[in-house]
Amino acid sequence: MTENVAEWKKNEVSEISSKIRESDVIGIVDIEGIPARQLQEMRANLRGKADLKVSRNTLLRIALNEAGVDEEFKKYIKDQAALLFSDINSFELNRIIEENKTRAPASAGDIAPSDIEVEEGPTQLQPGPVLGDLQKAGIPAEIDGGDVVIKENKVVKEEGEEIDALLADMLSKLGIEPIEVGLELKATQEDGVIFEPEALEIDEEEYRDKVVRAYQDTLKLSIEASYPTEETIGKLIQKAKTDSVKLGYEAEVLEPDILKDIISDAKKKAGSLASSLGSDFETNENE
Amino acid sequence: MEYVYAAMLLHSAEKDITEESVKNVLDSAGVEVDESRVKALISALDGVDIEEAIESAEIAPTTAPATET
Amino acid sequence: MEYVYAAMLLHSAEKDITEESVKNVLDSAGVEVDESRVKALISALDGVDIEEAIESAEIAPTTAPATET
Amino acid sequence: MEYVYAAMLLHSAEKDITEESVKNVLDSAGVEVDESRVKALISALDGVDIEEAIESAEIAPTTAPATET
Amino acid sequence: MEYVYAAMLLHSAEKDITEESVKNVLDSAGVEVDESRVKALISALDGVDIEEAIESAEIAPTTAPATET
Amino acid sequence: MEYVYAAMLLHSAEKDITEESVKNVLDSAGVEVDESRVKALISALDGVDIEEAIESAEIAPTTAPATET
Amino acid sequence: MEYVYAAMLLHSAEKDITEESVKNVLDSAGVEVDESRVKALISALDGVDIEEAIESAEIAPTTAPATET
Repeated sequence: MTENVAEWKKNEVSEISSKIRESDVIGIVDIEGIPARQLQEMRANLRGKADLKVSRNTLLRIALNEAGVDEEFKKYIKDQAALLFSDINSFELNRIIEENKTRAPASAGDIAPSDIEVEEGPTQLQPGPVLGDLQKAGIPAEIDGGDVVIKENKVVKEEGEEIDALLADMLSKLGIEPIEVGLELKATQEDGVIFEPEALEIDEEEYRDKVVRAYQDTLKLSIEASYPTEETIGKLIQKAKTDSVKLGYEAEVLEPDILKDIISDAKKKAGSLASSLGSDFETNENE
Repeated sequence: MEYVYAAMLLHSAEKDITEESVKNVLDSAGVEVDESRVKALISALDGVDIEEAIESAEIAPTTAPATET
Repeated sequence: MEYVYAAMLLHSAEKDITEESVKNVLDSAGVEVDESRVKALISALDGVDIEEAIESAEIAPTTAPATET
Repeated sequence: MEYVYAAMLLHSAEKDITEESVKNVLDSAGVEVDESRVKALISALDGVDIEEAIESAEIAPTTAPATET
Repeated sequence: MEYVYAAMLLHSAEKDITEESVKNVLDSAGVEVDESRVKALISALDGVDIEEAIESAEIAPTTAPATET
Repeated sequence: MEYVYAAMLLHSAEKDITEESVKNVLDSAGVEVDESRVKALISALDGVDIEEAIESAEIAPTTAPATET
Repeated sequence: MEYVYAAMLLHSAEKDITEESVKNVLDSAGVEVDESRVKALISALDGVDIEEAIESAEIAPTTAPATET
């Protein structure tokens, strides 16, 4: 370090490194390509949950160093990086970042972040030269009853392909916003552990299933061990009753509760025998 | 089920269902009658409306659900 | 149904179902027996597997409510 | 049902189900025991594998559902 | 299940279900009674309407038609 | 159900389920532990193969009638 | 599943499910706690309504009356 190092840089580094020390969770995000206005919005959306700090990559690295963060973590600083400071755990932080992503129209040269599909159906567009442009852009459009309609679902750009100017224009005319705009989380650091975003994706459905399974298995154990709880006493009673009725029925124990079923069953059996004997016996008795 | 069928026969013939009559019917069929089961039957029938039980068979009939397959 | 009940009684007691035995059972129940119906019953039963007839009743028949699935 | 419950209690406690034991259990519960019902129970249970009887799903369901709604 | 059956027996005989009565019944069946399980049972039964619990069973799974009365 | 949950936790962590361990777990969760319920649990689980109990489909149906309340 | 069981225990005991409380419970069970799994659990449960999940379980899936035999 020379004496030429600007004072503001020193201040910036010490400000960042003290924020690093104060925060439970540090995130590194890529903000490349995010327009200033939208970055402002994101900052606002994160307020109370995380602070976003944009600075030069070199300064961020120095600050991480000074704060004593694991060397490993610094490698996630590249392109246009920014730091997130938060006290929310990495999983939730990741979720909040995902939830705050917005869609934007494509511009010429954008890369499709996922397959771009047009859907069959009417459009708001007036018939005219636009029809030819749509077709030229590979969109299956036609005139139907004075409206421009899309004939069928079609993937017009696959994930990873570049979007040309014409298609970008047509997509925006159709109101399709294929571009995802938002902070791109590169990694978080929490309690000395580094998480990459893939590790932070949580399948809530899966947890819900686990909750259900835990509940059911616990009920089963409680019933099977006949250990009564508030939740299972009713079921144990039912099981006792049901099994007793079954036994009574099977063994033809002539008790009122069971006899009813036995009679009903006897009637059914006799009835089905009667019906297999022909109409004579089906219509039966009393004459 | 023979005890129950004896009772149902008597019921359907509109005869009284008594220990005596049930025993007679079973006897005539060559069944070795277990008196205690006859008694139990009669005593259980005391709390059962045969007509109702029969009807429940006709209404909700067989079903035997799940079992299929 | 008393003729059918008589048959079921005999069947469930594992006795032979003959004109004779059916008549006996009905008699003992105080039923005025119609010989031609007894004959008709026996002849109708000829070739019927009672067990099967009963079981087919239990599985499929009537409503077979929505219980499944 | 108390007679059947007594039997089930003994069964699930892995005790022998006899006239004696059923009577004992009912007595201790303060039930005025009807000997013929006890006899009938024992005789009905004779030769029945309780575990199997309970499991044989075929039976119970038969009647049940319909009530559903 | 013997603890539950003891309770069911008492219920069906219209007797009070208490630690005392449950223990008595189990004792009489020759069961070596675990006091804590009796307590747990009684405490779980607290506030439970057995009749209602039984009926809810009758609607759904196995048993017999809700004919009760 | 917290007592049973404690047992399931220990089971799924492959730890022994003892009065001690169950109490510890409940304690740590801030539950005011009722010793007799712990004892009852341990005694109820005695001889129960948890894996098997969970798998035994037999139970599941019983659970059905959410009617409870 | 021990992490889920820890959460369920806390839920059933009406305690807050936090990183702290889950860790405590697991610790007390002798489980070597993986902090990131605790964090994942807490964050996932943030979006899961346990009560609702349980109720939906009781009505539908549990049943599995496929017991057939």
